[in-house]
Amino acid sequence: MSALPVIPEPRSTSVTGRIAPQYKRSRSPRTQFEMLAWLFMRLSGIVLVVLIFGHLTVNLLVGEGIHAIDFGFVAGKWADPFWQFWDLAMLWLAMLHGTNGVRTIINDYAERDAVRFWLKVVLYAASALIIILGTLVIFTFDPCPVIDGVRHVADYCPAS
Amino acid sequence: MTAAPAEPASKVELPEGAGGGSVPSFDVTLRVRRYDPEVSDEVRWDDFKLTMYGTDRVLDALHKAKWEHDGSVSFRRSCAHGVCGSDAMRINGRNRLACKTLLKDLDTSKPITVEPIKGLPVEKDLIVDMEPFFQSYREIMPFLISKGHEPTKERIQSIEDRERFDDTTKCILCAACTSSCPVFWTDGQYFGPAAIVNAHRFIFDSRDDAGDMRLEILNDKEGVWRCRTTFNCTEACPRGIQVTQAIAEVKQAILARQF
Amino acid sequence: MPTKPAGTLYRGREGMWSWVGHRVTGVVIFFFLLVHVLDTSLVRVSPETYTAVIGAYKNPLMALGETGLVAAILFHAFNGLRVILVDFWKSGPKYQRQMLWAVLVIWVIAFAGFAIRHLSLALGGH
Amino acid sequence: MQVHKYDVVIVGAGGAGMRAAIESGQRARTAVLTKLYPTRSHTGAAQGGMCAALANVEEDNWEWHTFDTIKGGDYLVDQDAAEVMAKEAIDAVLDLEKMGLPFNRTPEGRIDQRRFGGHTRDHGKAPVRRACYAADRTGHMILQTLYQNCVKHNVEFYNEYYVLDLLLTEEDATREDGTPYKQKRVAGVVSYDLASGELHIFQAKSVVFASGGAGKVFKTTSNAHTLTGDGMGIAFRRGIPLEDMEFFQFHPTGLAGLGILLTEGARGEGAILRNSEGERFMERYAPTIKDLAPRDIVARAMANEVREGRGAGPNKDYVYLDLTHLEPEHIEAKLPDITEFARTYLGVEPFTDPVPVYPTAHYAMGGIPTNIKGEVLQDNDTVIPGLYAAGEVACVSVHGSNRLGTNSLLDINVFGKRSGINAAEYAKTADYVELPENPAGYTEALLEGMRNSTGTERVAYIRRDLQETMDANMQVFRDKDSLERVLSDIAVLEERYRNISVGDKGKRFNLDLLEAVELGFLLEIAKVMTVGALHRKESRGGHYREDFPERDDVNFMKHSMAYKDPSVTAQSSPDGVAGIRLETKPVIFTRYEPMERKY
Ligand SMILES: Cc1cc2nc3c(=O)[nH]c(=O)nc-3n(C[C@H](O)[C@H](O)[C@H](O)COP(=O)(O)OP(=O)(O)OC[C@H]3O[C@@H](n4cnc5c(N)ncnc54)[C@H](O)[C@@H]3O)c2cc1C
Ligand code: HEM
Ligand code: SF4
Ligand code: F3S
Ligand code: FES
Repeated sequence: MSALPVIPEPRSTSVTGRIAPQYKRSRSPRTQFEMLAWLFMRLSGIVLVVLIFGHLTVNLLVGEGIHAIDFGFVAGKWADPFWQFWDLAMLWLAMLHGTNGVRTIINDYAERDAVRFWLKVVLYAASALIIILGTLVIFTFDPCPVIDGVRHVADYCPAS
Repeated sequence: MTAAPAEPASKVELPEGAGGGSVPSFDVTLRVRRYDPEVSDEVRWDDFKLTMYGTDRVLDALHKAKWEHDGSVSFRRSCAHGVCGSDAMRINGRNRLACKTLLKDLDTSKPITVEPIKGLPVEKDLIVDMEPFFQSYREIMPFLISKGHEPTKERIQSIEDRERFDDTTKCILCAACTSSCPVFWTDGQYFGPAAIVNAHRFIFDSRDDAGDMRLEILNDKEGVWRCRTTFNCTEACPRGIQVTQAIAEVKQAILARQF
Repeated sequence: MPTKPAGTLYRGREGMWSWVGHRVTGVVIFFFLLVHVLDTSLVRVSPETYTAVIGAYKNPLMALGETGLVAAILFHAFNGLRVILVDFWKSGPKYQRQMLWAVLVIWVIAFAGFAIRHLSLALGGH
Repeated sequence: MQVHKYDVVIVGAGGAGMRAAIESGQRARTAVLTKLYPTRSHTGAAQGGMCAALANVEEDNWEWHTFDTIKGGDYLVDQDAAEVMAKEAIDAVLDLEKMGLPFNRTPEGRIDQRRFGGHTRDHGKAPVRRACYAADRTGHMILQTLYQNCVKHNVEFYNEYYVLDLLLTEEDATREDGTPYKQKRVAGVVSYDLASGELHIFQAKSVVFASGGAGKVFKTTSNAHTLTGDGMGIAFRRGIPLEDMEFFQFHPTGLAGLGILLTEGARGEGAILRNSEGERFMERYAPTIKDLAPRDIVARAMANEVREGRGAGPNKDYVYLDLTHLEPEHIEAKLPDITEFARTYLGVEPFTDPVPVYPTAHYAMGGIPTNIKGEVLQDNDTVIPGLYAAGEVACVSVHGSNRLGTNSLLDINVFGKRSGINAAEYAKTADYVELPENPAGYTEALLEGMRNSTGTERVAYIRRDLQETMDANMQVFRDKDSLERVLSDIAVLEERYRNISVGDKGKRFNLDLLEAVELGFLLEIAKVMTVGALHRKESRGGHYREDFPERDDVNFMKHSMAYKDPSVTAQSSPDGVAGIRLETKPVIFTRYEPMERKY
C-alpha cells in the first residue's frame, strides 16, 4: 500500500459551515443509476480479473516477458481477432470501471459543487478521449503499415 | 416454550473466590479535546491526571475530571450502562460508549484520548449536533406501516419471523456507527448505517407492509450504494449489531426487487 | 466559524484499511491506464516510436515501477473479489477479516511469483 | 426570551410522556419538552417485561392481576386505580403490538409471557406467566416503539429543553360545603434550552408532567444520572403535595457495587439467589414463591443475610445470583443483555459463575398525586384543572408501598395514554390562563444566583455526601436514629448548597449549571422522603422500620401527603422538621380487605 491515507475532515466542520442548515439531501428524481453503477462495478470487476490477468500473463510473463514487447509483439497480437476483442473489452470495462470509481471518489471528497462539477467534466472528457482513441487504435490498426512507402513486413503479415 | 428448568438445589458448593477480589487502583491521564466557541475558536487538548479504580469506566474518569477539576468539561450521558446511547465518543481513536469502556481494558500507561465523534458539527467539547443524524433516521420512515384491518388481538408472528429482524431492533441510536463511517465523514449527506439499520428493522418485519417504500428511499444517491463495506460501523456498534451485514441484506433486497 | 479541529486519525481496523488500500490502488491503476492507452496508441504513429517508448519500460527503474503497478492491480483485484463476496455471499460480512488475510496471503504469493519472474526477465536481461 | 403557545405541553419524553404525546398529538397542538433526546430516557433501561393478563400461555385474568398489585403494594394501593390498570393492561399491550413492538412470541405466534415477582394465579396460589416481554430489553423496545410512533404522528419535540418551573395562578374559590380555598390553575412552564442557555416560556392550556423518577438521591441505584426528581421538585416548590414519598423500592439484584440492574426476569427464568454458603436462602423467607417474592421482601432478605454474616466477597457485602444451572442457550435467548452487563462490568461469566448482586435503589412509588384520569391534585380531592401527571413522577397510586415488577411499564402506558387523552380533551374546551407577571423571574434568579455564586463548595461533593447518607441510613432498613441522621446531614448539605461554585460560566451546553439546579431538587426530594419515613412509624412494603417492624393499619393505612410550607417551624412540626407539612389521604378501597402479606 502506498501513501498513507489521509482521511479528510468532514465537510461539516470546515469553513463551508455546519451541516445542519445545509442538510438537504438532493430530492432529485430517483433513478436506478447508482444501483446500476454499483452492480456494474462488481460485474465488470469479475470480468476484469480474467481479462487483466490474461493480459499480464501473456505480456509480461510468458516467453521473454517485457523484453518481447515491441511493435511486432503488439502487431502480432492484434492480427488475431481474438486478442483484438480481448483488448477491446478490457479497454472498455477497465475505463468505465475506473471512471466510475474515480467519479465516486470525486463525489466523496470534492467539497464545493463547482469544483466537483469541473473535476467530473475533466474526468469524463479524459475517459471519453481515451476510450475513443483506444478503440480506434485497436480497430484501425494495420499490423503491416506502409511507412514512407516501405512496407513493414513481418511473419504475421499477409503475404502480399 | 422451553420446559421449566428442574428445581435447583437448595444448597451448593460455591467455586472459590467467585465474584473477584478487591479492586485495584491506578493513575491515568485523560486527554480531552476541548472546544468552546464562546471562549475561543481554537481547539485544544486538556490533560487530567486521575486516580481511578479497576471497575471504573471512561465515563467515570470524565465525571471525575468534570466534578473535581474543571466543571466546564461538557459531554452527554445518562444511563451509565450502555443502553441510552448518549455518550458515543472517540476514545483512543475509536468510537465507543464512554460508559461501556472500562479503563483497565485500555492502555493506561499512555494518555487516554477522548474526542467527539466525527462527521457531525461539534457544539462544545464532546457534544455534537445530533440533528442531521436523527434527520436521516426520520427519513427512512422508522415506524410500522400496515395495510388492511387492525386485528382485534395481536398480530400473529412466528418465532422465526420475529427472529429475522431481531439484531437490528437492538439499536439505541447512539450514532457510533454513522460517525465512524468514512463515507459519512466526507460530506455528511450519506444516510449512514444507523438509518439503514433502522430501515432493516422494518423491511424484514413480517408485519410491515411498507418495505418497498423504504427500499425506494434507500435506493438513492445517498443511500445504501454509498456504503463501501469498510466495517467501521460494525466494529463501533456497542450493541454488537451486525451493521454491515444488515446493509448488505438491504442492498440485496433492493436488487431482488428490481430483477 | 470553528477552526478545523485537529483530531486524531480514526483507528479503523482491517475493513477500513483494506478499503483505503482499494481506493488508493484503484486511482493509481486508473491513471496508469490513461497513460498506458496513450502509449499503446503510438503503435498507430509508427512502429519505431512505439518501440522507442516501450523501450523506456524496459529500463530497470520502469521495471520496478511496473512491478509496483502489478502489485497494486493484484491487491485491487483480490480485494475486489473479497468485496464482492462481502456483498453477495451470505456469510461474507462475517468472514470479511479472514477473507482479507486470505487476500493478503494470495497477494503475497502471486506477487512474489510475478516479481521473481518479471524482475529476472526485466533486470536479468539476456 | 421566547414565548410559545401550545394547547398541550408534555414535560418528559420517556414512556409516559411519549404515550401521552401520541394521544394528545393527534387531538390537539402538542409540544413535548425533554431534557434528553427522547430515546435516551430511562424507560429504555427497563428490562424484564410488562404484565397484562392476556392468558396467552396459561389461564389468567385481570382480576387476579388487580389482586396481586394490591397485595404487592401492601394494601396501600388505591384499588380503583389498580383495577383500571389491570383491566386496561391488555389493551395497553395490544396497542404497543399494533404500533410495532417486537414482542417475543410463542410457538403459535402469540405474544409470549413469563413469570415475574409477585404475579400469581388465583390470588397467590402459584406464580403465573403474565409478563409480556422482548428478551431483556422490553423497556428499550417500548421506548423505541413509542418514539417511532411519535415520528409517525409528527409530534413536536423540544429536545434538551429543561423544564425548571411550573407556572400556576391561584384564585379564590369556595368548596361545596362553603369553605373558601385557593384554586390553582396551570398557565404553562418555564424551560431552559441547553444549547443556547436561553429561557423559553411555554404557555399551555394543559400541562402533563412525565419527567420520571428520582433515583439519584441514592448512591447505589439502577437509575440514570439524569433522574434527579425534577418534576417532583418543581411541583413541590409550587405548593403541590407529594404523596407517599417514603416508599422507595430497592431492587434485589443490582450488580454489586455498581447498582446496574439485572432484571427480575432472570429469576422469572429460573435464576436463584444464594448466600456465601451456597444456600438458597429465599426458601426460608418466602417458602411458597421463594425467589419470586415481591422485591421488598427479597431485598430485605438479602440485606439480612449480609447483616448476619452470610454475605459473599472480600467484604462479605453481597450475595449471588446463580444462573449456572440454566441452559446457556436459554439464557442467551432470553437474557442476552444482562449477561453481557455481568461480563462487561464485573468480568463475571454468568454461565459458569454466580453473579455478585446487592439491592439497588430503583423506583419511587410516591410522587405527584393524581386521580385515575391523570389529573393532579392540589390537596386530597381538589383537581388542578389542566395539570396532569403520569409515570414514575406521579402517584396514582397503583403501586402503594411496593411496586410489583412490570407494573411500571404498564403504569406509564395506561396512565400515559389516559393523561394524554384527557389533557387534549381539556385543552379543547378550556381557555389559556393568563401568565403570571414576570413568568421567568423565579427561574432567572435561580440560575443567575448559581452562575454568579462566589462560593467554594463543589456540587459533586454535596451530591456525593447526600447519596452516601441516603444509602447508609435510608435504605432497606431504617430506624428513628438513622433517619434523624439523614435529616441533620441534609441540613448541613443545604447550608453548603447555598455556598456553591459553578465552574462553567458560559451559556452553551452548560451542564455544570444544570447539575447544580438538579442537586437542589435532589436535596428537596431526599428531605421529603426522609421526613415521610420518620413520620411513618410502621413497616409496610418498601418502607421497613426496625423500631416498628409491624404493619400498623390502624394508624397508617393511609397515604402521606407532604406539602412545602414555610410557615412550619421545627418547633411546630411533629417531626421537628421545618418547611414541610405532612398530612394524610385515605386509601381507596373497592373489593379487597387488607390481609397479612405472606408468600
Ligand atoms: C434499570 C431499570 C429496569 C426497569 N425494569 C422494569 C421492568 O422490567 N418492568 C417495569 O414495569 N418497570 C421497570 N422499570 C421501571 C420503569 O422503567 C420506569 O419506572 C419507567 O420507565 C419510568 O418512565 P417515565 O416515562 O415515567 O420516565 P423516564 O423514562 O425516566 O423519562 C423521563 C423523561 O423526563 C424527562 N425529564 C426529566 N426531567 C426533566 C426536566 N426537568 N425537564 C424536561 N424533561 C425532563 C427526561 O428527559 C425523560 O425524557 C425499570 C427501571 C429501571 C431503572
Ligand atoms: C482486476 C480486477 C478488478 C476488480 C475485481 C475490481 C473490483 C472493484 C470493485 C468490486 C470495486 C468497488 C469497491 C467498492 O464499492 O467498495 C472497485 C472500485 C474501483 N476500482 Fe476496481 N476492480 C478491478 C480493476 C480495476 C481497474 C483496472 C481499475 C482502474 C482503471 C480500477 C479502479 C477502481 C476504482 C478507481 C475504484 C473506486 C474505488 C472506491 O470507490 O473506493 N479497478 N473495483
Ligand atoms: S446501529 Fe449500533 S452503533 Fe449504530 S446507532 Fe444503532 S446502536 Fe449505535
Ligand atoms: S462504516 Fe460505512 S462504508 Fe459501509 S460498512 Fe459501515 S456504512
Ligand atoms: S450513558 Fe447511556 S449509553 Fe452511555
